[in-house]
Amino acid sequence: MNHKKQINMMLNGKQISAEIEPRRHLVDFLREDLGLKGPHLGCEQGACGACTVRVNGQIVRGCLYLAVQADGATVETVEGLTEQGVLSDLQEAFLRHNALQCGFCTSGMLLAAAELIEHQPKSNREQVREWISGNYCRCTGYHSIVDAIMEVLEARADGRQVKPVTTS
Amino acid sequence: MKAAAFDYVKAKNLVEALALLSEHGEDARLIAGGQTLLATLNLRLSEPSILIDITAVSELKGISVRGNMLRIGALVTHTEIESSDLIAQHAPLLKEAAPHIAHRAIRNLGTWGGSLAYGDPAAEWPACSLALDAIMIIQGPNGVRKVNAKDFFIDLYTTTLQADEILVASEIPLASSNQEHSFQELARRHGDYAAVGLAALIRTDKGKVQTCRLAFFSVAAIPTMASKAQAFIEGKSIDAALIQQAVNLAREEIETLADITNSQETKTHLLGVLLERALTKMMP
Amino acid sequence: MNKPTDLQGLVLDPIAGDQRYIGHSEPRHSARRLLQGQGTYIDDLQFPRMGHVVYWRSPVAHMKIGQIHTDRARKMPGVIAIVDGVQMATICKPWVATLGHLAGMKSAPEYALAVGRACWQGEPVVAVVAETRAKAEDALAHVEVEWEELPAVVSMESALDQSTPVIHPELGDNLCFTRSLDVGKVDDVFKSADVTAEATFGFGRHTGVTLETRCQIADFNPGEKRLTVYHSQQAPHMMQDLYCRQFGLAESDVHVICKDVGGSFGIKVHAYPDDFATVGLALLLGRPIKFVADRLESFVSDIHAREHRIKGRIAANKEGDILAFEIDDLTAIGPYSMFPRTSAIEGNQVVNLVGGPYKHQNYRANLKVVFQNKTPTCQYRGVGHPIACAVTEGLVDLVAQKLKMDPIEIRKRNVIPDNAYPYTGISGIKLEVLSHEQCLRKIEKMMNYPALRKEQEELRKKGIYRGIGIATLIELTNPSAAFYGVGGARIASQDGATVRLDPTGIISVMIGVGEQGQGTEGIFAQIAADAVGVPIQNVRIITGDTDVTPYGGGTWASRGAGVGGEAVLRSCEALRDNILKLAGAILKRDADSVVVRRGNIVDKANGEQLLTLSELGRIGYFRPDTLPADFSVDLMVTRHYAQKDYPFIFTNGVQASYVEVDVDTGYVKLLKHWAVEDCGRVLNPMLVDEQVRGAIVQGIGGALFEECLYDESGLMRNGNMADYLVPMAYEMPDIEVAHVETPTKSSKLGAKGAGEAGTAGAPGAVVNAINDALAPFSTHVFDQPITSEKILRALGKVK
Amino acid sequence: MELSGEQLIAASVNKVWLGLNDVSTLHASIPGCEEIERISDEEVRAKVMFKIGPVRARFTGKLFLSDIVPEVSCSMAFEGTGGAAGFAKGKAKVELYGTEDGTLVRYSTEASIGGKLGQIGGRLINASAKKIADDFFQAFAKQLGGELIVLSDTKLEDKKE
Repeated sequence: MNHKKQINMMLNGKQISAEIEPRRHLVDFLREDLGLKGPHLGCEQGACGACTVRVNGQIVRGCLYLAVQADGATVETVEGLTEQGVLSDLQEAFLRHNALQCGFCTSGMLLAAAELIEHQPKSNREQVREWISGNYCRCTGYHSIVDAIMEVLEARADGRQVKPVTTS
Repeated sequence: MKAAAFDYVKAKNLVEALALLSEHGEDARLIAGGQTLLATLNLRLSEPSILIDITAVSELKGISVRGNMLRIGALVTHTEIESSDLIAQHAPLLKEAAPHIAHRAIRNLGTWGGSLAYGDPAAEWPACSLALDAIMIIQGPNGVRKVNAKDFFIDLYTTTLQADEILVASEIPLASSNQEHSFQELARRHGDYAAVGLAALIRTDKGKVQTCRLAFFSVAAIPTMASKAQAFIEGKSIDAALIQQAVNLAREEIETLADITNSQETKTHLLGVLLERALTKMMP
Repeated sequence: MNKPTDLQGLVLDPIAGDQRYIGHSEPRHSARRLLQGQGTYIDDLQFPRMGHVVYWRSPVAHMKIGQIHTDRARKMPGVIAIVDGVQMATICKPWVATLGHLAGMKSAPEYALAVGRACWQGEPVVAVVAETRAKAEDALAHVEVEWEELPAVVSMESALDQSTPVIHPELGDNLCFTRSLDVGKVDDVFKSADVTAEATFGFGRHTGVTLETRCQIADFNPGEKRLTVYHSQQAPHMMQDLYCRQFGLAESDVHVICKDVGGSFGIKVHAYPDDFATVGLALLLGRPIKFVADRLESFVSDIHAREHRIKGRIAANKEGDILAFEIDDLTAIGPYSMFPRTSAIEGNQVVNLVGGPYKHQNYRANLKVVFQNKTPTCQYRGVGHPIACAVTEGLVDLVAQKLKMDPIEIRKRNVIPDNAYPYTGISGIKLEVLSHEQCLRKIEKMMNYPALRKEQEELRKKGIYRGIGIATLIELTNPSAAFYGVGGARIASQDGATVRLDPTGIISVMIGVGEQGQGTEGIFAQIAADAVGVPIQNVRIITGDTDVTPYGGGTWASRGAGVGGEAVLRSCEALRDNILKLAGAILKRDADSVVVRRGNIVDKANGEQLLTLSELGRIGYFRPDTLPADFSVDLMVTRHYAQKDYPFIFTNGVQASYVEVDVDTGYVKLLKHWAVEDCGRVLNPMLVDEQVRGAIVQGIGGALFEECLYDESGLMRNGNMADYLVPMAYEMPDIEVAHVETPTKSSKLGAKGAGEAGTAGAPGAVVNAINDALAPFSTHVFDQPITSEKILRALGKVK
Repeated sequence: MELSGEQLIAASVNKVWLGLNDVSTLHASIPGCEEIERISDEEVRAKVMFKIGPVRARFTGKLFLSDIVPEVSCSMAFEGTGGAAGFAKGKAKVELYGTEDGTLVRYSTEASIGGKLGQIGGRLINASAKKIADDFFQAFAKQLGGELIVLSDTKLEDKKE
């Protein structure tokens, strides 16, 4: 049964078009068809958050969103957002605080954290914990992730840039 | 886990959506937020032949005030409810409940209408719609009909919504100044389906309770009102003794169902605790 | 809170001439690629002609396999092959997982794909290979297996009853392994003791839930007859050896590569039936085959762990001296012992470790390990430690309560004193050097214990019930061959490092211990940079490739830093010596008169810079003609290290948990958690801290949230990511970590390992805290995971 | 999972018994029943579309009747497979009692849901089973021209080993 559909989307700043099966969810499309391996699949039932990507400026579960639904949408992944703006601050802070271990959850965690920083810039540790609860991390104890996000929140509150990590 | 193959069509407006629904009948499934449907499809627990995407149907969108009613379109997302000033002003119960629904990424897509139409007994919106006396606006091939929330949920995952109908919106009486609410939820992890939950609302007049709505969720096959407890409270002023009697009534009248980690008895106990807390909070 | 760990208290003498990295919180620079979504996990790899396999798994706990109908499935688009157990058995030998030193242990032959019958829900039966995962799943829906359900052994309590069917009749009964230990005069002591206490401790079956599921790509090249397996695994050489043996291949023809691993925790250190099946398919089809378990498969096919029921008792005198422990441990492991480490180790560890921190002289333990028709269990992070610790510390608190003694006081009084080492524990374990007393003093300060007790007291008057739980622990690390080797398992306890000076002065380190996120790449770079004398950015670490790295054991039993790190240190020191010899030859001066500092050869006496390593590399590699005729340039050296002084090295620590119990709902709020950890030399405090925290959260998972729930017919009821509760950020507390450093003398590095102690201590601390909170109601809960319902039952609020 | 309950149907014992043994009545009563045929006095086969919430699974099932005491009681064993979705199996005892208002049908069922449905559906399987039983008796009563007289609540308990 072939129901392939033509879709166009703005992906990480570039207009792309493709023909895909409606059953292909967004992350399979990104990973298998476009080779963007940043978003990961941890459960495909919307529980773990490893597949988090940004659609039309909002984080979504990439496994619970069809690629056909993204027709005409703006889609951003860690690859596109990396080393600029909020994400680069978060990346430096995550590295400084060792807020990742195996890294499988990291791209999703970063995108979730970025949305928090944009929507709740005054969050405290508890609010940070609440916000990132949609993203499982099985390696860290979450503590260092909260530390890293707090560093970015506080730096931004003081209008500071998070300073890049260098070797000692 | 990959979904079985299906076709996909995006409806431009309500008329088209209804037409598509009639055309494809049982083989079709509507997709709005898709946060329940797509998980089910990925798991191959459902294999529809076509999905009808209604996210472009403008008639289902938006939050607005019409006369003395607050209108919430079926496509309004949990995030929109969480951040809407109109909701905060006219249905503060919903603003308080929204953060309990799953997690941000899911709230960004999941919809008011989707949650009501599924009628998951553990979900927040069905219970809230009961507590708020919401009216469901339903459109089918033969036009529009309105159903009160209390008549909308009829059995496990079953509402009065017919296969060829679409839930368009809900209308909720604007919050009044003599109104108090309380939202209580117990979940083992934040964002999980509730172990037990309660959406409560009272309107008082001169210290006496005029109307009382106690809508429990995740206690039975459908969101359940403690009607005996409500009737008992109405016309009285809330005090410790009344609370205790109301708790006993609610525990008696609600036939709880066990879930995977909570026995019937535990649920019965917990619903009483939540009721006690809600009434204490709303006590003038 | 949000600043990197301070380094206070880390005061060991340097081990390198110009030590700048070891002992410091150097960030893991190699993690940048992960932060940018540029890691290389198995599912990220795509190869030409790659087939995707999905498995038809037994839907029931125990079944006889009837006819398998695949005609319709074979006709589905994109299907490449469908293989059953009989066909697979023609190329892959079955295995029996036992260890020689576990006397009397038995298990039955297990096949890559079930033959004749399947013994647990989730056992792979039929393999379906197609061009894409989706097409393979499409075809899977059309595979029809006729099956006849067989009676299932579900409850471990009745597994040994006469009336219970025997899962493997050839074994005679459902007993896999049993062990008894009886030291001192246990019965007399319990008869005469001033106080005794006893309890039954339950431990829920749980599992690892690595965020990246188990996965591999097996590729057999018919041209060169060579098998390459890309595997998300902890022990590449072990898998190479197993593939050779089960498929009759030459070691030289099997290449195992483990790149980025998305979490392992012990889940990925075992050899699973579907590992062999996937390799078998590659051999049969002569093309790359990718297997990526989906989450539902993971829950029923990844190993589970910790299904134990322990009756324990403790005796003490009225002064508060602990006199004796006694335990009776019953544990169930599924229908087969897991290959190749076996499933008897966990229970065996419990016997070894109960009472471990204390100096009592009487101990009796009985262990029964039984078979049942559930997913096999095996070594998962902490292996027996969280069980032994929760039992020991629960009993200590019970007796302290009876004696009205403070939990910290009774521990101070009974732990093996810091000056008593070396010491042989009552179960026979050899303890080189531990620091219980120091750790207890430190945590008391850290948590401001007296103030906390005061706060608890005052809140109780207001009807707020908070509890403080303490758990001392020991953890075995850096195992010698005594763990597996002596039992006949071909699992290396040694590891080797090959280190090379490249012409431009870069140091390349090749080592068998892989990176699973714990930061081995980072600490190995720190060690190499300090030991050779170069900036850390000039060090490159290469791991997880059996064609490239020295033969080694890999990542398990908290051995990466202690064993792998020592190998890196020794090889780097040897390379440094060769570098100095070459420098001497180039500079025509005595090699002892120069040293390597930050990438340069400098004069030992005055620090004058004499030669850069890149210049040395240029001459060494391209102008040996300028060197003395008999001079041999050796800029690549290998050194191996095996810990031989003790069966294991032991670490110790103490954890404390502060909780609030809502006595109306039974819900528990974790307010704060503290850990003082002595893992010997701390190579990187920041990495150790988060290792400890992550391990603590996994321990808390088992204590409060995680459990594989089964129905009476042996079917898992919550085998999905929504209903199996992995700890999430909101419920987890902030966790403060501090260190005491007592290096092991068995290595120059002195690192003991830190991967599992967090998991070992957390459940004991949390359960004790909950019971401390419930103390005013004189009730206890010892059945993990502790749910609100269990607490309400203990409080008599529900039956 | 155990499910037991009683239903009072406003129809004679004889009518109820015949209904329970008449495949066309069953066809019309079993929720989502698409096909049903009687293979022998003891065996019935059916195709049923299991529909609950977002889940849709087509089960092919067999029903074996035993200990048949006409107009009094019978035992049944059933097993159905829903392909990739999973399977359901169990046994039930049905007893009929004549009362002045009609026939009291008492049933006790032991069932287990396996495969994916069991792995995922845990949260609501009890409620689903109850719904199916209720729907059946509602429809069944209608088929017999009587209605269902609401009675003592259906008891559900979850036996965890």
